[in-house]
Amino acid sequence: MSEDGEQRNDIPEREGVSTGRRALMLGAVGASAIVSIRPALASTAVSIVHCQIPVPDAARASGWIAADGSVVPSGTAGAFAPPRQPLKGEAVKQALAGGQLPGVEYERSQAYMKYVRNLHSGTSGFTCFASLQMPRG
Amino acid sequence: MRHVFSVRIGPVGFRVGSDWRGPIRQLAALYAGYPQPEDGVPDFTVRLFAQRPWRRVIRPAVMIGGDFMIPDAAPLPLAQGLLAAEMAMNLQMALGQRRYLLLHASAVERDGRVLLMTGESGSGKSTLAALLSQRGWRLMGDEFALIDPVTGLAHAFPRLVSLKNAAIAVAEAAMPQARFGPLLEGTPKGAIRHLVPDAAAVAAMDTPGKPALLLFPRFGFAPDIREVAPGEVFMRLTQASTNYVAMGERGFDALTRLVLGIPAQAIDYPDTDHALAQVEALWDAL
Amino acid sequence: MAAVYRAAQAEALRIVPLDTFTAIYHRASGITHLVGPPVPEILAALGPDGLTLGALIARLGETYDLLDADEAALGARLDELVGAGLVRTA
Amino acid sequence: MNVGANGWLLARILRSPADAAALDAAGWTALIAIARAEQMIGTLAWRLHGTAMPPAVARILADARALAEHGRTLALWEAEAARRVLAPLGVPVVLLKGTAFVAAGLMAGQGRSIGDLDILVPRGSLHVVERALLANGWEWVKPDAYDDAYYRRWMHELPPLIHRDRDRMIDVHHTILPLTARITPDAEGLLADAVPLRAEEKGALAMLSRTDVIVHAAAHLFADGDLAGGMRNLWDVHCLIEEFGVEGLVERAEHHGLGDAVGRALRLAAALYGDGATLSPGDRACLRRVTARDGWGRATHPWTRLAFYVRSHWLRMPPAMLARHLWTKWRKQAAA
Repeated sequence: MSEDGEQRNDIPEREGVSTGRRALMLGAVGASAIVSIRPALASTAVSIVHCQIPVPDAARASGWIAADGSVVPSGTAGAFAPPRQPLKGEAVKQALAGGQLPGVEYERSQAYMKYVRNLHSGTSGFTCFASLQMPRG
Repeated sequence: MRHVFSVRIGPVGFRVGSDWRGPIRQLAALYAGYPQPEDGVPDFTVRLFAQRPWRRVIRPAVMIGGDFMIPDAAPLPLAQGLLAAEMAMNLQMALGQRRYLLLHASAVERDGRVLLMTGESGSGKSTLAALLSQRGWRLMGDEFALIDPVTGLAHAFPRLVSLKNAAIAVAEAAMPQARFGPLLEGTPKGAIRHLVPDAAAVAAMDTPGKPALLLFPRFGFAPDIREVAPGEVFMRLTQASTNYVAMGERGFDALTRLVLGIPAQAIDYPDTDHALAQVEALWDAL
Repeated sequence: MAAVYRAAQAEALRIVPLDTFTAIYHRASGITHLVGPPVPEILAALGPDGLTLGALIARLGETYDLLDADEAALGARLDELVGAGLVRTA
Repeated sequence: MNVGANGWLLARILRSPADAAALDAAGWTALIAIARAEQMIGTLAWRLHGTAMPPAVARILADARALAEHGRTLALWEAEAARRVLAPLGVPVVLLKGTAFVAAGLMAGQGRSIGDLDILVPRGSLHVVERALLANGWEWVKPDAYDDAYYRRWMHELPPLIHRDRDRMIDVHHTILPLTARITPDAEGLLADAVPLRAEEKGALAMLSRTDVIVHAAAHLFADGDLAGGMRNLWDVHCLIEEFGVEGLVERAEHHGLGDAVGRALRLAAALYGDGATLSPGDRACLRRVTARDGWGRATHPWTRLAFYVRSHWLRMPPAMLARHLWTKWRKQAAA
């Protein structure tokens, strides 16, 4: 232990807290102390070109969209036929902000939006979706 | 490709090929005073093409391609071909630029020192940069600021300034003598009109400047100015950079140096007059 | 046997304090982490030799006044660090 | 220079970097566009490092080297992240393709772009590997019943997984060709002959033996793929042969039932990057497909590409299954 430290040990305990030793909180179990930076590429790149989200993606082309957003065989009861055109990025952005997709009824809009929210990286439309929900700047 | 246009904007050379003559003619007119890519070799290739051969003529729609592409890009009608070209060039920068740390920010310079303004679309950073260029500042760019990781200097990238919706009339009124591109109505972001940077901006585009102040403008709020702490600035700039992660340790160096080197303020403003006064006051107080 | 935690080699990390936050560039992964206290303190205390959770609390207590010397809380921080790749268990 | 602006231009410069001195501005521009389209700009940049070129080109290639270096860091870290999760299982883990090349410091890895992490594990360990990955931040990319069942029953790998924080995919293979292909390589032999990368380390990763790694590159190119990315894969083959030679290669290829694929890979690699070879009409068709690029980086020869696409499906599946596969896909489309 350094000379400095020994001196400090001579100071009465109560005052020692206030004279130099820094206080440190370990934090709550559920809290988080690390943010790992992810590429913002998607957000800015897609704000530059207008993007669209095919529903469903080409790999599952022409499946239907169930109320929970999953892709199910066409004709499944209670599921919705996919939109004829890919969803426009701007329309999805408004729906994400609490609105509804234009030109479709409420339940259908909800199902499509659940599909969009479930998109994973590597699925077509994901880059577009990622860009819409990430605040920038 | 059938029609070709080449240009250098700041340190970056582009080659644009197109299936149609229209967008190329517009680019050539608007970028008339700009130089050619250095050594005749562009940094990036851009392609404007028809998805199917017949879409060249029947309901022509412009697909965007080039060295770097994203899978979800939507085509634009041929009438918006100029916009498609601008987007495609920006996309090459966003995805392919590796020499400079790219900040999604506008930049203006005075006395060799640079003011950076970053914010979401609609924050007014383009409009403010354009208006400041009328008041003794040099326009360096309205979309991307290029930070050199070796020197820490900001390089100019004075592409056409993209004015949207209400900002179009503001800029037209403030700069009656400026040159503008065609008014593009009904784009996915509303009306867009491009402003040609003035001759001074183009003449000085190879001169970098030292970053001096960073602002986060926000339009449509009661006037307010508050300091932004370095930790928050760092986080926000990583999200305002398309290539921060890809730049690796050079990006980390460039960004920490910038964040610790210059003050940062968030400014809220109800109209551009307020904003200009806030900017001048903060600048004078440096 | 209690798990031993080891920090990444010091030369593999670039650590730049910003304010209460610290930016860390991890050369091995190419990933930047923005961290708050007590993460930089934990990394400095661990070192590459490795400590058990109990030994780490004791070491931190030598330098700092731990206001909540709670093993569960420290365990949660270490789990986060392991997930980020900045600390490994052995 | 007597080469049009297509894949042959890139091949010629990689084979003989000194030839780049003869390029004019248009030639350099085409070369860079083609190299980017083939995802070989980093390879080109390292190959031309130190030779004379215009300053604008030197800057572009310096950027490409920096990018490749960063890509190398990410690829190695992804392998290390998987190792940390899989080492406690005691399962042998063999790195495949680009990650293996950079981990072993091979010439084929220099400047190479690397996408997913590909690993080979024993078929009997697939389940524990899958469970460990899912418990440590990896998630399924596509939650789709048909494709999932298809993968599990017929493919040589798990359906792709992606790490939720790092956005990187991992492909877990248990052999190097789909189970549906008419050729069945000796997967146990691949694992048995694998070479540890850092032998001193407990739970170290391994790579395929020097012959198996070439056999895999060839299998990947012809038996599995439609020759997409062929210029890069053949550059891999060329570099691996330069470094490892061909001793025992033919015997090993025959052992796996991949003698034809390896023979063709060697001829094509020699034609593109080496001293040339005697080519069959089939070889020429492959080369036409592989070099189909123009000076704008665009894909050319669409019919040749389509023919190879159909062929790739044909090779992967017995005819009856191909019909069933296409029928299922078709029904999904028709129903809409």
